[in-house]
Amino acid sequence: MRDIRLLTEPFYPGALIGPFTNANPGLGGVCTFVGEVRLDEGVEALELTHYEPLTLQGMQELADRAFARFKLMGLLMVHRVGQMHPGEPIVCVSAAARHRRDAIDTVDFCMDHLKSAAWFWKREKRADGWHWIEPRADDYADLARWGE
Amino acid sequence: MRDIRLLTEPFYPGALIGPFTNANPGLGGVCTFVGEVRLDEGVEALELTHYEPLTLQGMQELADRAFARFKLMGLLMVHRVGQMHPGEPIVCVSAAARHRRDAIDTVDFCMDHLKSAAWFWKREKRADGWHWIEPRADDYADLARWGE
Amino acid sequence: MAVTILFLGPLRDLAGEAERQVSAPLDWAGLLDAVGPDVAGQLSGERVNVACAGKVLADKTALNAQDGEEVALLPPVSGG
Amino acid sequence: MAVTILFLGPLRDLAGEAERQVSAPLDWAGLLDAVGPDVAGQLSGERVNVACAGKVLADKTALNAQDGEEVALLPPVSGG
Repeated sequence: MRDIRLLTEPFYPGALIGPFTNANPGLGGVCTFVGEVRLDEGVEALELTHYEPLTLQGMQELADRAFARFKLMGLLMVHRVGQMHPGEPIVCVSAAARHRRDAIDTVDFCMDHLKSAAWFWKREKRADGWHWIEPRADDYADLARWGE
Repeated sequence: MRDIRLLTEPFYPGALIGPFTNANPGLGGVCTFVGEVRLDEGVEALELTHYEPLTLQGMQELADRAFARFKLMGLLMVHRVGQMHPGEPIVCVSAAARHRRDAIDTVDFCMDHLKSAAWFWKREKRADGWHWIEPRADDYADLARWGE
Repeated sequence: MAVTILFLGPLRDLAGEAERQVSAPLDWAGLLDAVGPDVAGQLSGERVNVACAGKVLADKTALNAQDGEEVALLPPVSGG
Repeated sequence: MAVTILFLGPLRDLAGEAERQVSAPLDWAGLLDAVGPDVAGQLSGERVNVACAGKVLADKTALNAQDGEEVALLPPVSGG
């Protein structure tokens, strides 16, 4: 079961995970990561833009690689675009597998790629206006772990 | 926010995660792992026993170590005991942090320890009766990764 | 009063019972004696721990259980 | 008809506009010319990718955009 989406409106991860889990009967474990707009001092809003012809297709290709690399039963990958406020979910990745290692590693793998190797651009609004955000050095180091 | 529980009755992880997430305002990410009784051919039921004076206290100590090792905001760790059937949740670990690496690694760390270094004993019922289950070699290898 | 020996997990099957009362005090030699040869064999291995009065013993051979205390025999665990 | 150049992410601020129409065909030299020195400077770096007609170019200097095609300038990304 594969469910890859780009959303332009707020979403509630809990409403996705129940049906996703039920759609993968026989599983041994489900790992889920939900990223939210962090409450950072002075940050009023976050905006994610994308490039429509590439972004969703890139997420599908990322899912292909996850299925090729791990023993997966199902993968849910949902990413917001548009303007968001602290506390709002940005991204939700959920992986169902027979064994926990595959479920956890898949989420780790997909998040590292969504963070610094998917077609999104992020900026945050502070009192003095909008500022573009690049991945941190840690994010690139995390990505490099997968030896691709 | 720390919520560590041993449960003797079935539970619904979705009902725990929403309140847990809300109890950690300002977070950047929440990682959750839910382990269920896997549908394995011939397995009719699973039973987990524990030793009351040690088990919950051991989970609290595991939580202490997770808080000492990772930059965590909150940790939820819920483990079933008693008799369960395929599809029923056994364990739910959820970690809230400012950064995803801490949330994901905490779940990984706690699951490895719950699997092969916590005071639980697992057996499964097949047509020919009950069989005790020991951790797989992979489980011990996973545990060794933390270099403790 | 006495010492209660608890057989956890697979040791319960090996012992054929969940617990046994023996007279206090109970030391390591007394424990090996009390549990029968099958369980004693397991107990001598590194992978079986012993708790006394709710604490896992760092050195199980130093067991010294008093009246009313519980001695739990803890085989290799498996959770999650 | 023409080629549309799209400025994504921070390149939009640098260009001062979201897109620009230029006459077809458009090659690498023509692109550098068309986007102005600031964006051209960024574009020459390794970290900026170029997509043409919905495909990321393996070698952006081989750009050859035809009438009606869209050329997207893709700076370093940041999601999640």
